[in-house]
Amino acid sequence: METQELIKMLAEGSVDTLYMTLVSTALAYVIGFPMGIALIVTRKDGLKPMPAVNRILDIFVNILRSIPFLILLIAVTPLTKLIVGKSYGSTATIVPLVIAAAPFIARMIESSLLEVEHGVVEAALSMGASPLKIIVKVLIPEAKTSLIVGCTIALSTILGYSAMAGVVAGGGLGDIAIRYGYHRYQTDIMLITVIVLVLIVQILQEVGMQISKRTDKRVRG
Amino acid sequence: METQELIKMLAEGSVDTLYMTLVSTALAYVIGFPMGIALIVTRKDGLKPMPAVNRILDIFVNILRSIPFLILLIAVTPLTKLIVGKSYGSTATIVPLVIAAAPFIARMIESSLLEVEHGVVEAALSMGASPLKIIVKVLIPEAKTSLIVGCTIALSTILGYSAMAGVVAGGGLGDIAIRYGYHRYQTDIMLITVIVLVLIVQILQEVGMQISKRTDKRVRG
Amino acid sequence: MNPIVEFKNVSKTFYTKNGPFQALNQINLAIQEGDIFGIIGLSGAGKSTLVRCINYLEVPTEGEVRIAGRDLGKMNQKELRRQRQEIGMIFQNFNLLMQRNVLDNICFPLEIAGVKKADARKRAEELLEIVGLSDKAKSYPSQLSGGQKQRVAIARALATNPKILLCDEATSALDPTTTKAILALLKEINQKFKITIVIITHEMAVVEEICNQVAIVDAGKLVETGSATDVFSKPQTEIAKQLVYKEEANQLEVGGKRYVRVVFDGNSSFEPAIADMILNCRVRVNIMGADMKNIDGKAYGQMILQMPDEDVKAQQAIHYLEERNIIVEEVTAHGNTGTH
Amino acid sequence: MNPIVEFKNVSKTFYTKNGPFQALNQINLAIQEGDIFGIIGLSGAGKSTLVRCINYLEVPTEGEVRIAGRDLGKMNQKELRRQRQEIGMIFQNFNLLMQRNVLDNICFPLEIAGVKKADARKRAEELLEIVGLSDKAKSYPSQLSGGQKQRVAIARALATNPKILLCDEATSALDPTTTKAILALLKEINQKFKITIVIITHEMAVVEEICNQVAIVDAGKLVETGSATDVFSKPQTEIAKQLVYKEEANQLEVGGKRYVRVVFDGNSSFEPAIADMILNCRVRVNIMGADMKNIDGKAYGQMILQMPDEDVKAQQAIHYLEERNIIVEEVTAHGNTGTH
Amino acid sequence: GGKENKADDKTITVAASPTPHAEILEAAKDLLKEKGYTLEIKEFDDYPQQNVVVDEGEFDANYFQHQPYLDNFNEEKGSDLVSAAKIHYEPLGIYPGASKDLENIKDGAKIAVPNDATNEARALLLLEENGIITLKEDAGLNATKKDVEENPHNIEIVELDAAQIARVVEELDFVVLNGNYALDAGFNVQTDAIAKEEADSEAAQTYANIIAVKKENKDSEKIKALVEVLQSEEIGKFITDTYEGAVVPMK
Ligand SMILES: Nc1ncnc2c1ncn2[C@@H]1O[C@H](COP(=O)(O)OP(=O)(O)OP(=O)(O)O)[C@@H](O)[C@H]1O
Ligand SMILES: Nc1ncnc2c1ncn2[C@@H]1O[C@H](COP(=O)(O)OP(=O)(O)OP(=O)(O)O)[C@@H](O)[C@H]1O
Ligand SMILES: [Mg+2]
Ligand SMILES: [Mg+2]
Repeated sequence: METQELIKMLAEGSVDTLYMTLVSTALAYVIGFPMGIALIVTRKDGLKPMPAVNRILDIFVNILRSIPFLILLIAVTPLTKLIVGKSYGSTATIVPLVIAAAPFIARMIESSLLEVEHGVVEAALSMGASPLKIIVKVLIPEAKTSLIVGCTIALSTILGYSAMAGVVAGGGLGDIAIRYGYHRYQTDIMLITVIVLVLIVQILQEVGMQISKRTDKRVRG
Repeated sequence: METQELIKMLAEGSVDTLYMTLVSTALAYVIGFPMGIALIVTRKDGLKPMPAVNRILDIFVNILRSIPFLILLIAVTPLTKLIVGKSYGSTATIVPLVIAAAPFIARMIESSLLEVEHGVVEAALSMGASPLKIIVKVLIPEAKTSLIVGCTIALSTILGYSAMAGVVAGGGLGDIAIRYGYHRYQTDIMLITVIVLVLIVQILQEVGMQISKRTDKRVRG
Repeated sequence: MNPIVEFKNVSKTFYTKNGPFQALNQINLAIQEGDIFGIIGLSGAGKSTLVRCINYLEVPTEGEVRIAGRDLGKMNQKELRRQRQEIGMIFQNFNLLMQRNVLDNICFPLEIAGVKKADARKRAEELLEIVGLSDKAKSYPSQLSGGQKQRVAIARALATNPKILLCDEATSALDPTTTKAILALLKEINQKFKITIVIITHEMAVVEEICNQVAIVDAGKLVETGSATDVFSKPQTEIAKQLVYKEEANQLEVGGKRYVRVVFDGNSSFEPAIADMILNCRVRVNIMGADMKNIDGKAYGQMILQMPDEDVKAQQAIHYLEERNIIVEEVTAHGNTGTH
Repeated sequence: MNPIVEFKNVSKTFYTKNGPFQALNQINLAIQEGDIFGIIGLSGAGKSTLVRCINYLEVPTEGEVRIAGRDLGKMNQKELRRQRQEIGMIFQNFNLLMQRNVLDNICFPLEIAGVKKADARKRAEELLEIVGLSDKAKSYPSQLSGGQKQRVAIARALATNPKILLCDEATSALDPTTTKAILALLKEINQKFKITIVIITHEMAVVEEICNQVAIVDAGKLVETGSATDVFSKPQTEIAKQLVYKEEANQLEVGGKRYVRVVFDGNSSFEPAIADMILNCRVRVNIMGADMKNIDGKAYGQMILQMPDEDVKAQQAIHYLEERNIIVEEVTAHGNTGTH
Repeated sequence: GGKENKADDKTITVAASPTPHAEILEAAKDLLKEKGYTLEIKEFDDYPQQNVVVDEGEFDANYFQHQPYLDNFNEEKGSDLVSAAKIHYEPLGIYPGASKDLENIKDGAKIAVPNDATNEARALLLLEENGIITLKEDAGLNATKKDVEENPHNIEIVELDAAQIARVVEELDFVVLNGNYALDAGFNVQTDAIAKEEADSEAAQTYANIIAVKKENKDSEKIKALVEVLQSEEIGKFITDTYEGAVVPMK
């Protein structure tokens, strides 16, 4: 392949990858965040104990977590078509990506919020704060650091999933790496592609960690 | 397919899935746990600040996190053969699974340990504890709950990866679901397989959450 | 009139893996509006648990807690929240939000109460001024000293002008000077706004200084309760005596072989100089003789005191008097030997 | 002999987003082996920061901290760790391990020091007994009261028999009775093992009771230091006076219009009953007249006291004396009116 | 590992794709047993690894690919696998989606092709054969849509996973499908395909699925036995009956 062509392909791949990853992550948070919060809030020792709801939600999350991504990809085809109008291409990939990532994110959120010290929640309770206010003003801000680190992990996990986008002609770097490196033994293209992928992950990771460090006020100094 | 045959296939698939998932997770922890700890310890504000080591480790983890699993699967074939003697089958799948999961686990561990309150680390420092002792006796036990929840998340993520085992004839439920549901359009078999998968994830999740609740001593009552 | 806080047969049992533990045992208690109600007791007696029942952070396993006649246990969540908004609380371990700076921590209850941002900020700044932390407005809790954190917690609890203020050792991390300022503040808001204050403390001086009612908790039981006057003047139970009488005084050295003559020559004002010396220097002097007069607000006369043998104490006491223009002369077996 | 702890021009500046903050300013200080060294000062003065420099939890930005003559800044990690093992610390906010029960928390420093498990357990149980928490051995910190947590922290700091013990408000969460027991314990280990104790406290009574040396920190500067006797008998600076003299005493009501005659008829032992009354009940009585004798250890004689008008106080004082078999008679303008 | 397999010359180990290869092998099991051989089949979901395991000696043979794919593999990896026999071929067909008329294909029509190396180039060639596009001359078996030289109708080529194509048929104008996927998806290659690789065509010869083995094993007894069975009447009938023309036995 000519260098120019390669560069063009990598550029397109990067755009596709970033597009799928960032949009999917954002949307997955839109769904997964409330789910994670609901998982915490409805616990037996939560702000609004609702064991039945908690149980159902828990099972629902587990179901989504259990389905292999490829299966999910095809299972949601009708939904994808309904939402984005077609069931292939990078935009179409976003739907299954979101559905696969949302429960993962819910679990990450659950794990982060679990770590918030009970004392500050009590302080808020003593002020007559509603569960919603406690979530918005205590749980989330106090777990901020952990949530941001979790987001970084989620981003690279979703980026990993997006490598499967090729199945539905979604494109992206992962697809290029698989297509050329795996199916067509063009190790050089694969290597370059993986390097670009590494760079992207490195940047996302770095940004996430920096934000988490910057915004963390718990450490002395 | 006959019922009996189906049951046999599902039983085998479950065994393969559990085998791959549990063994891979265990081994991935063997590698990922020290990596996660090293990531924490060598931070600028860590117990043994080593910025260069931290940077290298960070990049190394990111590289592994960036490579699409399918590529990894193939790229490590020589290693797989070296270790398990053959490059196909469920045992062979464990090698790439471990390599893919270890950096994920490292990040999860890093995130959990970051949440340990600085005060208790200081207490240990004031007693003249070595970094190793602080890791073993303070960081890990105090982050216990979060680590266990993280392990539960890791388990189901690895179980998700294991669905790709079919590429190297690794078998397992994910492979069955993909093979029948995706390649052969036999939705019924796929559905049953997914149900079994859900059950497995549900059990793993339940066990993890129970342990984390049981062992958490921070909550009142 | 209904008491503002009322406990009816309140018990609280914690169920732990090592068996149940009864932290409160059949507590009956009434706190009237405008009271400054002190709760004292040994460590682990159940004071915090009791106070935490007042805003239902701890739900009693038995009995009723009533605020202004209404049973908290019968309220729905919304009513309980509204009730809690009228009860401020200073926690024993502060419970500040670690990710908010000092100013925002104080704004926090105001945000919850729905106060406008600008107003909340203004109020928070006022309070910061009062607790002497204006320069730390932008600091985070992790950058504060123990006492500073406690002052933020105090400011936070006062922010919404609560009707009831629960203080769980609100001055334990504060030096005497700051403590005094805080107590004065509490007294002031109590008088100005008729705020009811419930205060747990280990410092009897605090109780004496501001409480009008006292309850003594021992091993989960309310063993004594009544006006501060009654409890402090006539403690009935062993535990009350232990707490009310400063046993430490009895451990100071008893007056020894050393005597001094204290001469008031009209240069010092007529004030209880000896009592002040005893209080401030904590010397157990024995008063052997005295003849005092008050002429135009000036003290005239003299006194013979038996001083402790311990030099430190004696020296400190003498220095104290001398600073107040009182002449102190050493006496040997009632004979004069020299002036300090 | 070298001082065991020595500060040489120690400064500590915290660099925050809101600019640098100098918490310690050119501190020079020497603590001798066997001292019980009190550090007092207002909230936020820099006491905790100073003490945290002693085990290098806080690394000074300037100057040297020497332990037994060796500069901590020049030690390698291993040496520093070994040094730290000999320095116990009680933190202002306890810093207990939340996932370990009480017993295991106390075993923790022993584990670090490499003590055998069985021995560690035995020692921990002893210490639990001493701090009165044997029944809470299997409890977790989240199940303890504030004072109980503090006692666990004390026991933990003592576990390894450190050569130096740093106490950052080690008794602030404790009631007077428990405080006394803990102070007695500290005194005992100080005398028995020559342990050097550095103690930050807001309770002057604590300093008086056990410290032989005192340093006063104000706004990061060491403003006064010396023997407890000197500092307490002749406080030089304004801040020292503020802390040393219990201003509160001066705020108690001054003796009023009410007089009582106190009669000692040989039924009470010859002890400074009036001084004790003043100390315990905190009444500022004015001693108008007195004539006392000590016959075979019994007190004979009488005294005229001007009592505060405030009924509570007067009543309490009278009750106190009567409980000690002393006759108290009300006097109007030096005339008798009746016995209580 | 592989060595044990070799040590036993009565056991034949074959790596294969699930459909139709593994199914055909399954049908051959009993026939081989009659000859005294035990056939062990391992199903691989994906292609490249199957050549690796044979090359490494872990398997005696594989059964999933056609000759050009194997040549390509050999070239890229420097290996020396050879075909022991052609067993069947799966005619690639162009099936109607939203449009039916291939002759008068509309401008900007969308056509799906499989995205894996075995089939994409072949699909593009089929399109070329039908006059829809032309490919660059050096476009070999690794051809992708990037190798399209002339595209007079400005058609859009959508590269999808082979198994996925059948699921999106109605969204596209035409799809190019492998026989077995078409079959599974409910198409009949004989009746539904608008255009296909004919059984007697060059393509059929070129893209016939082969049994690939290491060169030195080509003439071993067990491979001979395997080939013999797979090319037998019985298996031929099995294939014809089972796959209704989507899979055609080679003679
Ligand atoms: N990490 C930090 N960053 C910025 N400022 C700090 C930090 N730690 C302490 N300070 C400031 O240094 C000063 C001294 O703090 P320190 O904790 O030593 O006070 P202290 O004398 O122990 O007070 P207290 O009696 O209230 O505990 C305080 O004004 C505090 O705000
Ligand atoms: N969650 C809990 N589980 C078990 N026991 C508890 C729990 N909370 C408190 N306790 C026990 O209840 C008793 C009373 O605790 P509380 O905190 O009310 O004491 P306190 O009077 O405030 O003591 P302090 O003066 O030391 O703060 C203590 O013995 C404590 O161990
Ligand atoms: Mg308490
Ligand atoms: Mg301090």
